[in-house]
Amino acid sequence: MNPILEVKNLSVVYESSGFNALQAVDHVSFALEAGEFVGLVGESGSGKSTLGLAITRLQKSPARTNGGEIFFRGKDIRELDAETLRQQRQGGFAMVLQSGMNALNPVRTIRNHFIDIFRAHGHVGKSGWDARQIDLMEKVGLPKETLARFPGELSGGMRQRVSIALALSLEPQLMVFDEPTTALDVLVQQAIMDTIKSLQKSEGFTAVLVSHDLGVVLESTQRVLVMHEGRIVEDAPSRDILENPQDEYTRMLLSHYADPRAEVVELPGFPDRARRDTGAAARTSGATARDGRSSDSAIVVDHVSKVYPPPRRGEQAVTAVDDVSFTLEPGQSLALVGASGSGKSTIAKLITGIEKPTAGTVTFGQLDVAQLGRRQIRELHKNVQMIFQDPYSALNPLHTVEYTLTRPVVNFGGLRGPAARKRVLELLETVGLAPVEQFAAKLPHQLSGGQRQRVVIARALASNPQVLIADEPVSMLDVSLRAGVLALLEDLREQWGVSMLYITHDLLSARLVTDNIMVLNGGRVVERGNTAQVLQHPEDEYTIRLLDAVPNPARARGAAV
Amino acid sequence: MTTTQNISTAAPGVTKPPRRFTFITRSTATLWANWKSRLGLIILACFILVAIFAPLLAPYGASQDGFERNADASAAHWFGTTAAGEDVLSQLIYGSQISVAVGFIAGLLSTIVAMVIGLSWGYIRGFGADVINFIVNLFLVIPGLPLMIVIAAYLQNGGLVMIVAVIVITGWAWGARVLRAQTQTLRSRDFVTAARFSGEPAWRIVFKEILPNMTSIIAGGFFGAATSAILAEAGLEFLGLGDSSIVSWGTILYWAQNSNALLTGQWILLFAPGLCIALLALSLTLINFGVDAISNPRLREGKSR
Amino acid sequence: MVYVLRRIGFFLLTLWAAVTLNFLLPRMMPGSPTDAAIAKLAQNGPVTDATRKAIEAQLGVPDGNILEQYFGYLHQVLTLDFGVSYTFYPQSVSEMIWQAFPYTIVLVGFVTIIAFILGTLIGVLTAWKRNTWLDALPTLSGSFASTFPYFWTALLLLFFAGYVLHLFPTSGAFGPTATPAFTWDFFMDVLYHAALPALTILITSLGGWIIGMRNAMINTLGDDYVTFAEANGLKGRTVAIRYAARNAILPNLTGFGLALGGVVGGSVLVEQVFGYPGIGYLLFNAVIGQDYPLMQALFLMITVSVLIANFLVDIMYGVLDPRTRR
Amino acid sequence: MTNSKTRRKRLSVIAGISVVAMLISSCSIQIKSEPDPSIPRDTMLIAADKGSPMFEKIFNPFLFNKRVAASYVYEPLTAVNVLDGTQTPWLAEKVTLKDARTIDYTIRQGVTWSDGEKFTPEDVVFTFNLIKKYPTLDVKGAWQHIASVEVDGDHVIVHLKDDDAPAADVISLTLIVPEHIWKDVKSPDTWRDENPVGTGPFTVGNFSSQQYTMDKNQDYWQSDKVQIQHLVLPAATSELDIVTKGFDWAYSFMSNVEGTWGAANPDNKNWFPPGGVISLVPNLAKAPWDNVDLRKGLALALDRDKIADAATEGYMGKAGQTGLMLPNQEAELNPEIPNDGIVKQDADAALAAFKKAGYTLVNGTMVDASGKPFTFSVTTANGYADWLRAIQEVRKQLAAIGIDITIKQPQPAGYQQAIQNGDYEVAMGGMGGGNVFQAYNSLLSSEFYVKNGELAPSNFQRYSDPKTDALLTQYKETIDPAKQLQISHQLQKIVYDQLPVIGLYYGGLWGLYNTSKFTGWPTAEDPYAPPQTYDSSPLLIFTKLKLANKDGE
Repeated sequence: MNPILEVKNLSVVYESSGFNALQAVDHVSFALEAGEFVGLVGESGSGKSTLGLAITRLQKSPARTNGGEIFFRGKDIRELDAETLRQQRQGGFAMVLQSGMNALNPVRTIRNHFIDIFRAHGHVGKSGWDARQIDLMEKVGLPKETLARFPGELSGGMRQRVSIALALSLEPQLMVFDEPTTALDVLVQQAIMDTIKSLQKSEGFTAVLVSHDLGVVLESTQRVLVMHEGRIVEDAPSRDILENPQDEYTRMLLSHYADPRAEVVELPGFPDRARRDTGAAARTSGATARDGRSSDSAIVVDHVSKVYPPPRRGEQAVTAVDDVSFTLEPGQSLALVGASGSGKSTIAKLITGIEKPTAGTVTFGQLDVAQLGRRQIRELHKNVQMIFQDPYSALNPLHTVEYTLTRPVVNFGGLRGPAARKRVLELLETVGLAPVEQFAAKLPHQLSGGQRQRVVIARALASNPQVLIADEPVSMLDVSLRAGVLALLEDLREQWGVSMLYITHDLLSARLVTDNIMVLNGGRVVERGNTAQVLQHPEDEYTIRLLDAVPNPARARGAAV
Repeated sequence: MTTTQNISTAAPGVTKPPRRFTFITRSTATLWANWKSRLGLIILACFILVAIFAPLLAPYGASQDGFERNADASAAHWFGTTAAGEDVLSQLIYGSQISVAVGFIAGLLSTIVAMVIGLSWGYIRGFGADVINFIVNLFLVIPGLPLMIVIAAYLQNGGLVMIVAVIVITGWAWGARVLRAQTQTLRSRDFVTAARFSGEPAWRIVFKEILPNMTSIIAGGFFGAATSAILAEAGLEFLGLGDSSIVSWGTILYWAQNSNALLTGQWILLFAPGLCIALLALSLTLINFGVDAISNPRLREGKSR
Repeated sequence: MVYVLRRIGFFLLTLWAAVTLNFLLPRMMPGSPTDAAIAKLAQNGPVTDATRKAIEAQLGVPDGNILEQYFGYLHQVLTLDFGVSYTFYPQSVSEMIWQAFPYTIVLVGFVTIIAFILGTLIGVLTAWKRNTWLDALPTLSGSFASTFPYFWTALLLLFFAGYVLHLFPTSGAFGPTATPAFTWDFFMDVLYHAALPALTILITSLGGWIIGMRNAMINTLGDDYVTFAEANGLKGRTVAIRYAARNAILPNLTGFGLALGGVVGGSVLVEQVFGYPGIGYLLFNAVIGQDYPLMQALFLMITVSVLIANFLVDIMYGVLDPRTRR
Repeated sequence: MTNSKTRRKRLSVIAGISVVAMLISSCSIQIKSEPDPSIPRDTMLIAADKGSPMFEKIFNPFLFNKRVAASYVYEPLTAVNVLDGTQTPWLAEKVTLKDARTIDYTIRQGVTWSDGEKFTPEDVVFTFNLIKKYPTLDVKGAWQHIASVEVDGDHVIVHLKDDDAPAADVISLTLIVPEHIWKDVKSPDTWRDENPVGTGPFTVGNFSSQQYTMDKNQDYWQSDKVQIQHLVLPAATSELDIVTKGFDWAYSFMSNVEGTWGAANPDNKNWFPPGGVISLVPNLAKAPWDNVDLRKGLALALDRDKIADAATEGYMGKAGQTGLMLPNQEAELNPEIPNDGIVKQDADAALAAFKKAGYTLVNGTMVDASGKPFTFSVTTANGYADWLRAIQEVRKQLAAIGIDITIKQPQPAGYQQAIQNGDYEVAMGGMGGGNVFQAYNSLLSSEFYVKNGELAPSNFQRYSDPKTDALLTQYKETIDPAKQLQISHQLQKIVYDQLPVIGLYYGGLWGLYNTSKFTGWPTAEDPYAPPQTYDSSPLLIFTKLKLANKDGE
């Protein structure tokens, strides 16, 4: 059988005036058979999306193909002129973009999107438009009323479904899904992937799934291409990858997956919580580390609600947090888990005084957080620090690490000059960024994501706080970096004896670093208890759904067996 | 380990400002790489050089009179003479000093005003923001030129200081609005929240955290403000609202119109200073194409789509 | 509801402040309207004390202290009766404005709309044909023309097209012997006379719209829905117009709305140079002649129309951008 | 590589453009006059009503905003030639001063209003009473002098409040309106008088907001003297219009008049007689300007030829210190005053005078007794180009003797306010005028004297001298021309010696006319009227102009 797509020695380079050229795809070769479902996996910067765009000829300046050939049905598509290329988009290759949310023209209805495609290719007679549209919408699981809507009126998941339906309307032989579920909520991600899987089966097109998540890919595809630094390091059937990975990189990726429901949950460098000495001893040693701190206070959240005014006139007010109560004891580690919109981040804002509750009170020791003046807010921030989700936006790109860390040291520690510098270097040492002098002088863009997050953690520790609020601290990091950061957090928490509120949608990480857990849904607490217990024996249906949504190669193994 | 994030959506290096020391050189390099801003830089450099070396370049003094009146172009007077018997070329050369100086000083001052107001407006919330909003709106709805004339008349006694003051008073509001919008965007970035958690006072957050991240937008605002300052200066001088006793392109136009250069057929007296004004303003506009490209990577010059 | 009330309150407050500023600004100028009138007469020879007194009496300014004047003015604003103009004494302010208004609307309004449409179309073209001469030429010449000083363009056009080549009339809104009437001939006469001032405004304002649209469209061309539309094999023209341009035009509407609001103020320098009897001409002479009543009325008119234009832009947004609807 | 090529191309284009621009610049464009052929030979195109394309029908002669042609419709009792102050009897056949407080006007017979009604002495009395009742209409201030007015047959007798002989010159200028029309006007102070009925040579023809015409009044009492049948007054009267559109008469300063107006048409002529003396006006109520020696030093330091040349492009000459306009007022000149009153530049004398005033030149800087550099500001009105040029020249000349002056240029209204309130050190201003008494009275009379900060209607320099006041009073009391001349000589001497203002150069009256259709214009040889298109001059000129011989028939 002839391959439907054959890529030979393809190279893609990014060239931008004033910057060094970057070889994003480096002599890549592979072939796809008709009807295959192939995964293309790699971490950020591996060149997977670039490759995806190149094989559908959608790459734009400053990306440029600088070598190799791409044969689609035996023809080198790099030779095609614009009009031929355009025409063969129908019945040829299609693409579903990474950010499906933004892939639709905000000022055209969904129906018009379909009509534009039908008009452009004329492959559906005008009389058949309606039927075809409804049919396609059904295929992606959307009601036909959706056709009359504008993209802005649809949720992210619905928009991604529409994108898929639009791509499908071209009747393509090859479909490339570029991270089709990133930026979507966990539960939605799973549903979309299910749709893609069943469509691929029913329609029979060849599919390429580009993703950073090996778990997701292994669950869906028959064959996996693993990319690393512009090259394909492993190309093997999914089962082989899972059971007998050849490349070290693939093995490393695989090692970072675990099932949060398991008895024992371990990651590289991260032994199971139950097996570690997390008892009283650690807390005592922690207490000694916090010299100068007389007594620690608990954060008490008492029947707190937060209602936001309606986003537009005539709409309902939004209840982000609905009558939530809990106490974060000193030294405790508590997970706050839920899908996006469950109110978990709002709770963080309420605790840190950024927002004020509509009802109820948040207290930290003697301080009523909602009533604080400017000085007391400072006092609060000295004791309650925050670790941010996105290490790329949490550091000012123009300040050196040293400047960033010096500020809290100066402001809260009252240190100046050499003393402040000494303290900064100590902090860097603490978060494992050595050699410290070198790191101190660096700017954020010279650091990797993991290193940045360590700087963020160091900054949070600079004021010697009692409480850390960690808002999805690893969700933006590549899988391989997560364990390291989590381990650091855990170590520090124990050494310094701080309590932590760990906010996440990722149950695996919650299992690794917290004692207790609260599951939030729609602003309400639906389940709470000891982390290991809740995850192993979930009672609430929502918790169960969250657990099911965790991508897990092991489950793929189960399915494959 | 590579440090690039997500190559597919952004060109490498886009979100990474270089070290502070090299910032200016890097920006200039980026500007130079863009043919439009390169052209603009060349024109601007010419004008600045002419302004600096005016005494060397000009064949006569700026207001040296006593030549034949209303003379046509000749070897002695390349562009002819004015009705008062001054050399037009020398006046053009000396006039560049005023336009360049007023453009830059007024542009700078109104940018600073726009910056201080725009940034505080974008950062603070509640009553204070309302008050600023109110003031800025007021300045935006009042018609510009009449306001200029009224202020020029109020500040009376001519002079460049007055012109600069008029331009600054009438020119800062738009910039403030743009900077406010940008401040609001940056304000929601995590590093700003983080700075608050680091115990930073508000002014430090605004000027040390937010401000440096808007450099290119502020630069763009500056070039825009300088452009309109140059045009406004010329306009005020032309209307006779400035100091007609100095020599600038605007006053050359004023005197040319006053002594009917068109009637004597010396349209060059109107044409040349106007062209100089337009070219100087154009150079700044062209540079701004490059500045825009720095703040918005999509506007970069690249290969054709 | 509280939100709406707050908005309205804010609007009224801005309006009041603008109105008050309009009152104060003219009075900040040194010299009184009488001084202005005398200065005008003094150019024809010495003005005697008696003449000064007569003029002062004829103008009847300024009566009462500043506070009384202010309340009188507020009353005028509320009743929309602005009294008698000083520079055009004894004509009333509303008479003058009604006289000038139609010509300004025809001239500036027309040109602003044409410039916006033309500039937007060219902007679309330049963005679509980016990095070709079809981009470079309009972009460069547009930005060059937009840096021409208004009055300079006007004077050169006036001189070359008017006095040297005799292509167009050199002043006025219609022929010296024509009488205003709703006839085709008169309308054509008005258009003929508006040609040069219109061209001036067009030349100097076109570039701004081109660049604005070009930048906005280059942005939308990089948006995902454009890439997706291309991935779906839509025709180039559909992508350019219905996808990229359609979205790019939205931010430019704000500028257009403000420009339309500014139409009411006329184009001061152009109308002045071409002796075009529009609002801009009135405004300039009112300011120079310290004509408080006329200035106040014109400033108020401009302020209100800019505020209203802003409001209309908001509504237009609602129609054109479904995201703001819901 | 391609980049550098395109750049080279671009540079060559730029270079090319600049070369072309240079070439073009050397060939200037000559503007030619192209008269509208549809204007007949007996119709005069006149640039008299300035500027505004929003003409409104306002012919009420007492409103300051009236159409200029209102003074072609309404006539005064006497017409004055402001060049020398000569009065020509007009609606009054004869003006006699019975004594210093009684004026006897003999009203002309056989004059009719343009609607056919007879013009009577009652109309005159009605007019005077009208402007008494509505003081806003009394623009010349007649009732500052008048006590009462009465009819005596065909005489109108005006009784003055006081011995005030020169008042006749003011009162005679009052424009007379018809009683039969104006008596029914409800509020004449705002009435526009859209269809004026007057005794003058013209009536209103077609009127639009951009141009109006005036038609000859066929029943005019000097109908035989008026050969012009129509006047056309367009709104577009910029200098470009004046030169290109074939105007027959215009009143406008014209830069390079021979090269523009003169070159546009061989029949284009100009006459720029002096119309006043442009002077430096020191604020005498402010030290140190109360020191006459300082003023003398200043006067001696200036080269008036250069100043006149710079200010008027050489059209006007230097002016004397007497305030008289020569040569037209030669007869008035005090022969004892040397050099026609012109102060010649004399650096040594200037320095001596400064020294006497307490100022010495040290190291090239003029310093006062305490060693502080002597500087002062000169206030002028923004936009008065010739004044500014003059001050710039003055600045240059004073810099040569170590005095640094600054120039203040408020808007005209601001300037007016500044000089009226005495809010200046030295200002630019005018002095003189056709009527000798009026000129000296407004310049010197302490009647107008007020302190700085208060509004002075006249005598802006705030001069006050009892001896001068006495002379002015004597002038008022006499009706003997010889006595008047003698007093005038003394007043000239005072101005010459005391220098209340420092005369610099003559301000011009900028007459432009074309002789192809009309001849008999006033000239330097026949200065029967100033060439101005407003006030009573046009009456004098309209009645003198003859139609030119058609094509030498």
